[in-house]
This record gives sequence, C-alpha cells and structure tokens, in this order.
Amino acid sequence: MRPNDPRILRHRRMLEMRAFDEACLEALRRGEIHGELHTGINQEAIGAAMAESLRPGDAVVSTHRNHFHALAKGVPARALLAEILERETGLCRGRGGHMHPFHPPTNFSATGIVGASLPVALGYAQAFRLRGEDHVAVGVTGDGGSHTGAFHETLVIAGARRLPLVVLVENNALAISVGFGDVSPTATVAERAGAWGARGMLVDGTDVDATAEAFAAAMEQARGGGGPVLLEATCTRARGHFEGDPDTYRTREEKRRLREERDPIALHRARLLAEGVGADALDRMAAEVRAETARLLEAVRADPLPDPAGAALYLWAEEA
Amino acid sequence: MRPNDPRILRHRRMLEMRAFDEACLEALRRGEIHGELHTGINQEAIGAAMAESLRPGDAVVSTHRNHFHALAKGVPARALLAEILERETGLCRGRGGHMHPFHPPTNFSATGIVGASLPVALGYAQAFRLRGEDHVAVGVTGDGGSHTGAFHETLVIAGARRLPLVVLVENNALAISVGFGDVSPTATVAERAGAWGARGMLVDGTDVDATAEAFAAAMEQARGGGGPVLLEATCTRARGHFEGDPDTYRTREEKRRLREERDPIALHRARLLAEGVGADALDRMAAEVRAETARLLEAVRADPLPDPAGAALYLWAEEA
Amino acid sequence: MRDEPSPGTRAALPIPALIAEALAGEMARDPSVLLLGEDVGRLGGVFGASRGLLERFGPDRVMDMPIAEMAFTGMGVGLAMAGMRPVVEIMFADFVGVCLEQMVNAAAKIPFMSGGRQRVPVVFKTAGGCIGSAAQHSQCLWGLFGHLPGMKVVVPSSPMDHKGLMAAAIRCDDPVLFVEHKRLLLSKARDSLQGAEVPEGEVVTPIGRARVARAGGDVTVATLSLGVEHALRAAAEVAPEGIGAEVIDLRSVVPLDMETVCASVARTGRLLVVDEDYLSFGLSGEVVARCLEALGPGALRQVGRLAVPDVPIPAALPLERAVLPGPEAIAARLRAMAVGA
Amino acid sequence: MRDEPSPGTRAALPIPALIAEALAGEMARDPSVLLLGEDVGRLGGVFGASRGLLERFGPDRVMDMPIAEMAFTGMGVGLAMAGMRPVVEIMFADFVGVCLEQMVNAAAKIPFMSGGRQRVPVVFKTAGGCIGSAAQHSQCLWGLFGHLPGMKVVVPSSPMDHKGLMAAAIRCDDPVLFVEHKRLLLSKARDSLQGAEVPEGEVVTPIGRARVARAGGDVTVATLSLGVEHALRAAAEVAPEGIGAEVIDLRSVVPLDMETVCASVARTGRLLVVDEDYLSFGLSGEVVARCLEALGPGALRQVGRLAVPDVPIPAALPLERAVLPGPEAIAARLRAMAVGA
Ligand SMILES: Cc1ncc(C[n+]2csc(CCOP(=O)(O)OP(=O)(O)O)c2C)c(N)n1
Ligand SMILES: Cc1ncc(C[n+]2csc(CCOP(=O)(O)OP(=O)(O)O)c2C)c(N)n1
Ligand SMILES: [Mg+2]
Ligand SMILES: [Mg+2]
Repeated sequence: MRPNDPRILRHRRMLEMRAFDEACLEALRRGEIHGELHTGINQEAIGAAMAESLRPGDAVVSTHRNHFHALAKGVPARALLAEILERETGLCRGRGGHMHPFHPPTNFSATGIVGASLPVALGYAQAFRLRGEDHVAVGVTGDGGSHTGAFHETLVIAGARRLPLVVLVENNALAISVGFGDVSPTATVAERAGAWGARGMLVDGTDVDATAEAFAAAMEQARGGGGPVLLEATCTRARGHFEGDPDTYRTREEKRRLREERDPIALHRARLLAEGVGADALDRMAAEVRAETARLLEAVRADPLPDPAGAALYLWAEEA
Repeated sequence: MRPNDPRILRHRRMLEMRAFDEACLEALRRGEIHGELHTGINQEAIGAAMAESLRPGDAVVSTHRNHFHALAKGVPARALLAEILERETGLCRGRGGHMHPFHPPTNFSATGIVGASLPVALGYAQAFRLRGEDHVAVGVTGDGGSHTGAFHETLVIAGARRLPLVVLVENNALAISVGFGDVSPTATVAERAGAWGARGMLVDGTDVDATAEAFAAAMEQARGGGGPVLLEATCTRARGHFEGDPDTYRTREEKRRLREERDPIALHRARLLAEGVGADALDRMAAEVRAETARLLEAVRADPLPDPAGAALYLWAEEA
Repeated sequence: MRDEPSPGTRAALPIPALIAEALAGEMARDPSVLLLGEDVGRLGGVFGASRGLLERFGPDRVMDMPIAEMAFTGMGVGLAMAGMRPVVEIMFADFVGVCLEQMVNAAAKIPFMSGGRQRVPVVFKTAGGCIGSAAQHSQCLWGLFGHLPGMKVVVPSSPMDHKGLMAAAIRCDDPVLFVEHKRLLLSKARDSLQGAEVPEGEVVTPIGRARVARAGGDVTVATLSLGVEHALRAAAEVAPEGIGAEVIDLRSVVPLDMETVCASVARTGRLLVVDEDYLSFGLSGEVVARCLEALGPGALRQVGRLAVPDVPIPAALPLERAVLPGPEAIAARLRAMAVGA
Repeated sequence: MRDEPSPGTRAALPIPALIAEALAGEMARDPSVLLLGEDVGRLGGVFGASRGLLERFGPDRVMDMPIAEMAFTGMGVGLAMAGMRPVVEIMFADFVGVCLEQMVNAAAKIPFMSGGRQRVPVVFKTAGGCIGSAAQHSQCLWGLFGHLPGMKVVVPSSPMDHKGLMAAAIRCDDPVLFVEHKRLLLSKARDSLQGAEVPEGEVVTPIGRARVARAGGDVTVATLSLGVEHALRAAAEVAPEGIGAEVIDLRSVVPLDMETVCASVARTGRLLVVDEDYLSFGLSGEVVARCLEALGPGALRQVGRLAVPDVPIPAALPLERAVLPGPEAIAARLRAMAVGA
C-alpha cells in the first residue's frame, strides 16, 4: 500500500481528528476552555469517512459534537481550535465557542440544540436545488436527535421535494444517559426511512472503510437527484457525554470494552497491519500527527482573547 | 333491520352530527358566533364510527375541527353548542369557544394548534397505563397534522412504551389549500406506521360501516395492550377550511362531485335502502333529528352571554 | 402584480395587496428573494398577502409548505445562510411555539455567534392580533420577540408602511420579524385613518423610526399596529374636550425609537402606552422604563399603560371586548390623565 | 433519599440534593406526583436534582424520556388533565423553543380557556443561567414566561427556597415554571450567603412573597436567583463606604410581589433591578414601571437596571463576564446611585 493510498489517508485523518480532540482536552485541563466540551473520541471513523466525499460547495450542519465534521468539511483547524479556546482569532472571534462554529466559506455550521441542525441543512439543500448546483447538504444528528420533531419535519419536506439531503445519524446508542434501546420504537434509525420516502442505510461506523463507502454512496444518490438518504452509522462514545459528566450510567468495564474493542483507529490499524502495512510506518504517522497538533495548540494558546470592550458587537449587520 | 340495529344508530348519529354543524352555520349567519368556525360536514362517518367504540373512561383530544369528536365522546350537545355560541352556559363559560372545548367528565378536550392534540393524548395514555386502567387515549389529527414534529415525537414515545394510544388521522387530503399529495413524502399516512413500531390501518372514512369496524379494531388493540395504532380515515371536506374561506383552490365542479359522491350520509342511506330499509323510516329519522337540533339551537340562543365584568376570571385555581 | 387596478382605485386595495406589491417588487428586483409557508402559493395567503405571486414567480420561488413550521422556519435560516433572502410566513403569531427554536436560537443568534461572519437575512412574516378567534389565535407577541435579542421586530400600521416596511424588511441584512395585524389585513387602504394613498412603485420605509401620527400637546400616546387606529379615533373623540393627544406609531419594537417618544413626553409630561400584546413584561413596561431613564422622574407627570390584562383572549365577544384596549378605553384614559396633575 | 447524610453535614449538601428532597417528599406523600424528562432517571438529572428517585419510586414514576420535548411536555399536560401531578424537566431553559407550544398554548391557557373547569397542575422544571456555555445554553428567560399569562414563574435563590418552593410548586394547582440557576445547582448549601440550614423534613415556601435578604436604607436592589448572591456580595462591599443596600429576593416573577419592593423603594427612593435575563422587554422594565405606577414619579429619586445588554451570551470568558451583571457591576451601580440626587 502506498502512502497516498486512500486507506492510509483515512487512517491519517482519524489520527488527526483524535489528536485534535486530545488537544481540546489538554486545553480544558489547563483552564483554557471555560465552557462545556463534547469530544468525539471513538467516533473518528465517521468524520474521516465524510472527508472523502464532501466537496467544497457541499454544506454540513452539525451538532454539539461537531469538531470532526468541521475538519471533514475543510474548516481550517487553526481557526477552529482557536474558537474552541475562545480566542479572538477563532472562526467566530470567540463569540461562538465550541458548540457554535460557523465557517461560511465551506458552508459549515453547527448548533447546540439537538435536532436543530436538520432544518438548516434542509435550507441549504433547497438553495442548491433552486440554483441548480450539484451540491449536497449533510445534516448531522445523533441517535438522540432522531426522536426530535425537527427530524421528522425535515425528512417530510426533503422526501416530498426529493432534495439533495443526507441525514447522517451518528448512533452511539446514548443520548447523555438515555440508551437508544430504551426509548426508540425501532431497533435502528435507518429502518424508519420509508416513512419519508428516503433511502435508509445502516453502516458500522467504527469501520472507516465501510463508512467511507456508505457515505460516498449516500452522497452520490443525493447529488444525482435520487432524493434524501438517511444514513445511520453505529459507533460508541469513549468518554462522558461532556467533560465533567460523571458517566455513572455505564460501568467502568463497559467503557473499557468500548475503548478496546470499538476504537475505530485500533480496528483500522489492525486491518492495515494484517494487510501488510508496516507498524513503524503507522507509528511514524501517528507521531507526526501528534507533533503537528501540539504545534497547532501552542500557536493557538499564544493568540489573544477577545477584548471585553467588544462584548456587545456583531449583533447587527452594520457591525460586521 | 330493526330500528335499534347498530347500523341504523350509526346512520342516526351521522344525521345528528350534520344537523349539529348546520345549526352552527345558522348561528354564524345570524351573527351569534363572532369568531372562526370549522365545520366537519362530509366527515360525519368518522365521528359516528368513533362513538360506537369509545367508552366513558377513554380520552379524546381533538383539533380545530372537533364537534363530531366531542359528540362521539358523549360531551353534552347543549353545553357544546352553547360554548360554540359563546354563552355563559357553555362547556367553558364562553371562554374557550369553538376551537377550545373542554369537558373533564368525559376526558374530552381539543386544541386549535395543528398537531398539538397528540402529545396531550399521549399524556392520557400514560396516565391510564400508570393507574392500570383499561382506557384508551385517542389523539385526532388531520393529514396536515401528520407532518408536524409533535406527530413524530408522540409516536416515538407511544411506540417505545407500547401505550394505549390511537392516533386517528382524518385525511381529507387538504390542509387549508395545501394538497396532501403535494407535500407528503408517502402516498398514505398509515404506511408510515412502521417507523414507530405502530400498527398502521387505512380505511375509507366515508364508509361508516368500514370505519366503525376499523376504529373498533384499533381501540381493541390499544386497549388490549397491543401498543399504539395509527388509523388513517380518508374523507373529504365539503365546505371551505373555515367559514369565510374563499376556497379558490378547488373548482366548483370538484366540490360538487365531493358532495354528491363522497357524502357519507348519502352513501350510507343508499346502502341501507339497498338492504331493504324503508326510505320513509330514514326520512322520518332525518326529520326527527332536524327538529331536535332546531329545538336545541333555540334553547341555546336564549342563554345569556358572559358578563364582561368577569373577563379576567379563571386564570388561577383560586378563581375556579 | 398582473391585475393592477386602474389609477384612482388604489384606495380600494385591501391591505394584503399592498404587502403583495412589496413582495412582488422585491422578488422582481432580486432573484434571491423567495417566499415560503403554508398556503402562500395556490391560495395566495390566508389573507391574500401573496396573491398572484405563485403565478408570476413560479413554484420555485413561492413554496407551499406542509404544517412543519420547525423545518420550514429552519429552512429559511439555511436558505439565508446559503445566500438567499427568504420570507418565511408563519401564519399566525400564536404558532411560534412550534418553531421558536429556529427563530431564536438560530436566526437571531447566528450573526452574533459567528462574530458577524455569517449573515442570516430572513424575514419571518406573521399575523397577530384579535379578530374573534380566542386564546390560541389572537396574540400579538411582539413583546416576546423584543425580549429575545438579534431580530428586528417590525410592526406596520398605515397602508403605506405595510408596503414600505415589508420592502425594507426584505432588504435588511438582519433577521426581521414582520408582524401584521389581522384586523388591518381584513381592511382596505381607504379604511385607514392614516392615509390611503400608496404609490404603485417602490416604497421603502426605513426601519427604526417612529412616526407622529397626530400632534398634540397634553398626552403622548405611544402605540403601534391597530393601536394607532384606535388611538387616533380616541384622540379625535377627546379633541373637542380640549385634550390634545399626540399619537406616536412606534413602527418597530426593535429598534425602539425612544427619541421620538421622549421628545414628545418631554413636552407633554404624560405618557400612555397602548399595546394589544399582554401588559406585563413586555413593550409597555419597556417604553415606560426607558422614558423614565431618559428623562428622569422629574419630567414625568403621569404614566399609564393600556394592554391586555395578563389573561388569554377569551372567546365570547363581550369578554374579548373587555380585555382589548379599544378606542373607548383609550379615550377614557386620556380624559383621566388630562385632568390629573 | 436513601443515603441521608448524618446530621450536621447537611450544609455540605449540593443544592440539587435539596431539590431532590422536595421531589422525594412530595412523591412520598402524593402518589399522583411523577417526574419525567431527559436523564432524570438513570443519571438522576444532569445536576443530580433527581438522584435516587428512580431507585426509590421506580420507572413508572421517574421516567427517562427521549429528546422529544414537545411530546413529553404535552404528555405532562395530558397527565395533569388526567389527574396526575407531573413534574416535567426541560433540561435547560434555552430549549423551550422546541416545546413552548405545549407550555403556553396548552398548560398555561387551558385553565382559563375551560372557564376554570380543567385544572393543569404541572410543574415545568428547568435550569437557566450562565456557566460558560455560550448563546444557546445560558439564558434565564423568566421574563419571556412572565409575559405569557397563565403560568406561575418561580425562581429560587436560597438553599431553603430550592426545597421549599419546589414543594410548593408541586402542590400548586396551577401550572408552574420552576427556573433553577446552573451556577447555584453546581454549589453547595454552605456556599450560599443566605443561610445553609435546610430542615430534613417538609419545607413549603409560599409562592408569591418576596423576601428581604438584607436590609438597608439607601438603595433598593430587586433581584432573584443568582442575582441575590451577587447583590449581597456587592452590598457587603459597599457597606463600609456608608451605602446601605436593601436586597430583595423576588422569588417569583409571576406573581410579582411589588408590595415588598414598593415598601422598600418608598423608603429608599432608589431602585436598582438586577436581572441575569435580557434587559429589554422583560423583568427589569416591568418592576420599574410597576413601581412608578404604584408610587408615582415623585417618590422615585433614581432608577437603574442592570441586566444582559440585549445580546446573546458570548462564549469567551472575558466577553461573558462583560455582559453579566456580577457583583462588581452591581457595586459600581450602587456607588453611582448613592451619590446621585
Ligand atoms: C432540544 C434539546 N434537548 C436537549 C438538549 C441537551 N442535550 C445536549 S446533547 C444531548 C444528547 C444528544 O444525544 P445524541 O443526539 O445521541 O448525540 P450524542 O451526544 O450522543 O452525540 C442532550 C439531551 C439539547 N441540547 N437540545
Ligand atoms: C401549528 C399550526 N400551524 C398552522 C395552523 C393553521 N391551520 C389551522 S388548521 C390548518 C390546516 C389543518 O389541516 P389538517 O390537519 O389536514 O386538518 P383539516 O383542517 O383538514 O381538518 C392550518 C394550517 C395551526 N392552527 N397550527
Ligand atoms: Mg448519541
Ligand atoms: Mg386535512
């Protein structure tokens, strides 16, 4: 396998995403993030899979757990990290913070309200249709978000209008402490797709190769005018819902097992090794990524915080 | 067929319902209703069908088009009509009006907000389950209401909890001017039921016999612990969405056809005649019902309007 | 509009036709302007405010929506973020409880949350006010939206402003809530006490400037929407008694033009706020508080508020009348205030 | 609660444990009391305010819900109409945009719309206030709910009131919104400046009576929630300078106990309202306007409002601090007002 083989790139992307969230954790420990933080650790395969099929004009509207989707969309890591660290140099000048990154040049945005990503993605899809552009809008949500009214309403409209929308459900089987199996009327989210005339797809979201393929197929259908796709990627959440979550609703044992058995990076590494990729090449890559991310974090930490004198700025257009 | 044959009773109920709404129309013409009025004319078969299987402890939560559901639930016609005519003797002392009748003794209520009936019905269903009562909650909505977030969320919870809930969709294929076929991602509402682990049922809601049977089956399943049922009854709306609706979105011809071909009373009358029921017996029944309703309207018209001095009363419990 | 009435008959135009003119004008000049909502297309709006637009601009730009306000309100947000200028109709203001999330946490906050880098030029068009439809179909709620920062809240009263403020709302780069009054929507231009003449061509009324609808020296009446008509009626009624009421049409709740109000109160010393929204925690308290802050307690001789007395709107006509601030109630207050110190 | 702390250690209890005590007490005495919401069961609430309740009362009375606030808020309405007394947790006040419909058009209006014949004894329990989570997770919004009639709006500040007002809310036959402050939920009883001692047994605080948290003769500070702690801190800071601030804990927005406020302002002549909700069209304007109406302009020497200046809460710490009415800002205002006329 050559170093620029797409599967090596996938692996690298996952490493970058994990390193990114580990940098966030470090910043949090140092008190450089004073608000909430939701990491995506163990969910890297989905972000990496998205990165391959997203094009510049496509839109992604993400959730409270949005870092990997932003990176996948091509949002500059520097400005993203700076925003998470509440810096003036951040995507949003420190106004948005980790749950609310916006990057108009790549059509990337997010929301901290569960389910609220989907109607906004619907708007992008409708705009693309109106302008005759072959872009796709991706609305990301969790399993928890699949129970919201916004989920239904969005799919009703997208289904009837056959809009280029991919609803990507990261099903980590938990909404904070509430188990998907305890509150869902169906065993999967994907099987509900028929209710909206959408194509339903289910993929193991810890398998980056399978997820990349599934996401590519979903995007292709939506891009080609085949109507909306509901793509469910199953995965697990390695850490608490947010940093500080006591996470008492799972046993230590259970969490250990998730980290050991369903870590998409470890799984992919094992697969690559089995296919003959050298361990030291992968180790070198990991070290490289870690070093790059460390440099990124250092750079961002040197950036200024916003000036409190401007706290009320940017509400209206004339202030922008 | 004997006069107390259930199918004769069905017929009579439909006549009563139509006469009731015609009384409302008369009151409106005389200026005795100053607000909006939505009649159910041509949708009587559904109300009559409900009346047969609803028990006193069951709950019905209805919509802006609620008169027939109230009558089906056993709400006193006198107090209902008085409420519609904004009288102090009304169900709600003239505070609620035609869109907001409440009758706690029969567990009947309604809302003017589309889709909002369903979460409330869910609450009744959960209360029945908690108290171990074998009552069923019926949440009524229109085809328009089937697109709301509340519809999805209600069915998610009812489906997962297997609650005794019947979601009854009166599909008259119109939400004001918006055609069901133009905005629904599916050809029917019933076919979506699987998304919530509910049983989906579709019935011709202009056929009172078929609808009575379907509604009875739905209630039986819910009452027996079989989980929620999504029952769709197709029908047509003979008049404008509300009185005063210019109804320009349909041709005269189309409306004439609906009134002639899909009037559930005419259809049922033809069936009864074909089965040997005498025309004069049916005519006598119709005349009787008309006379009774005329007396009812006269009685209500003599009732007092509320005293404006009490306009701000009844907000808090201590005023009740 | 394809069926322009002949000149001279424009005063017979229903108010919704003036809104439709503004919509048509803006759609014609800017291809990114769209309209979406329930019954805006085939029906032309439940009050006719978009009549003729579907025929003229086609179903891509005039979109009939299912009853899925959360999704289509958010769709408006996404369209705006993607560079369009959507006008989203939420039929009645009372229905915002099903879609407030997208209006408030998305549209109104995104410009700020993005540090000014993401614009959301969406107009939410809705009808408020009482025409006999009881508690769930009669509210104004502009006070509620005033409380939540990030959205301009525009409330037309005169025929001219129905056209001019709608055009301005569409051109505004900020999210705008445009609250019509159903009673005005059911009226014609010539029914207005504020002048029936509205040009056929472009009219753009700047957002944020109140208008003195009637001059007077004794009591300042700050109001908006149908309240302006009621206040003008009351002012005319008490004028022969020697009471000069100055009636100010606020025109927008956000921004709130306190300069115009305070300039008047500085002269009259008496402020009456007339508001068809609920009394407490809303517009009337804010106008009073800002006036007090701006002028100081010494400048105020009397202050009054006339609004819906913190109950839902009852169904029955005599009850409804009792809770609404109509011309009689305003006239009574004017008389009481004029004799006071 | 199964794990009662030994006597003497009650001051170490986290505030949420006091709420949980009230919930447990009411659930034990009245089998119709239920709790439902996201994460209220297995997790015991994201702040721990229902810890132990699932184990004690079982899954029929403590129900974990999916993220479907519209349905489960309405479920609370239906349960209440069916004779139960549900407590519905809406995790953060900011999320009401997805379920306002059921709170406002159903719960708050049904008692009135039914002519007093249908009671809806539901408690909506939610957390407001700022702890660093930016625009969509920091709002208080009690002003918004005050504006919409039909719901009592209760806002505890002291450890005692977290327990006593929750018990009262559950016993109330009207719909009640109970707004906690996240910062207080993250604190312990002993962190409070208002007394840490809360009895283990029943405590019921009557709804609607404000409390003078500190007496003083120069400036009246009307506030609530975390604002009371901030105001007490500021009052203590300026006391050595000879400034006597009287701090009033409003305790509820609806009803609003203006008697207590006005009695104080009648003495001090100076009113400062401190509110962590948005400044405009909300609580602060209402308190000022009612005070003015009750006492007349002549009784007021100075009036001030300190609240979030009509922008969403920014993410970065220095910006967040700049928009929040903290102790320093309050002290500065107190100083400025005390020297003024
Ligand atoms: C409408 C709404 N309700 C509740 C919350 C609080 N909340 C934030 S994240 C979350 C769980 C989300 O679960 P899921 O959608 O599965 O995403 P995950 O956290 O698992 O990635 C909840 C309940 C919210 N932000 N918005
Ligand atoms: C949430 C909400 N949106 C819009 C409306 C305005 N409205 C009242 S009835 C109606 C159409 C309802 O259609 P459907 O559910 O099919 O019932 P039908 O009138 O056909 O009986 C609409 C849009 C409303 N009352 N509530
Ligand atoms: Mg999840
Ligand atoms: Mg319909």
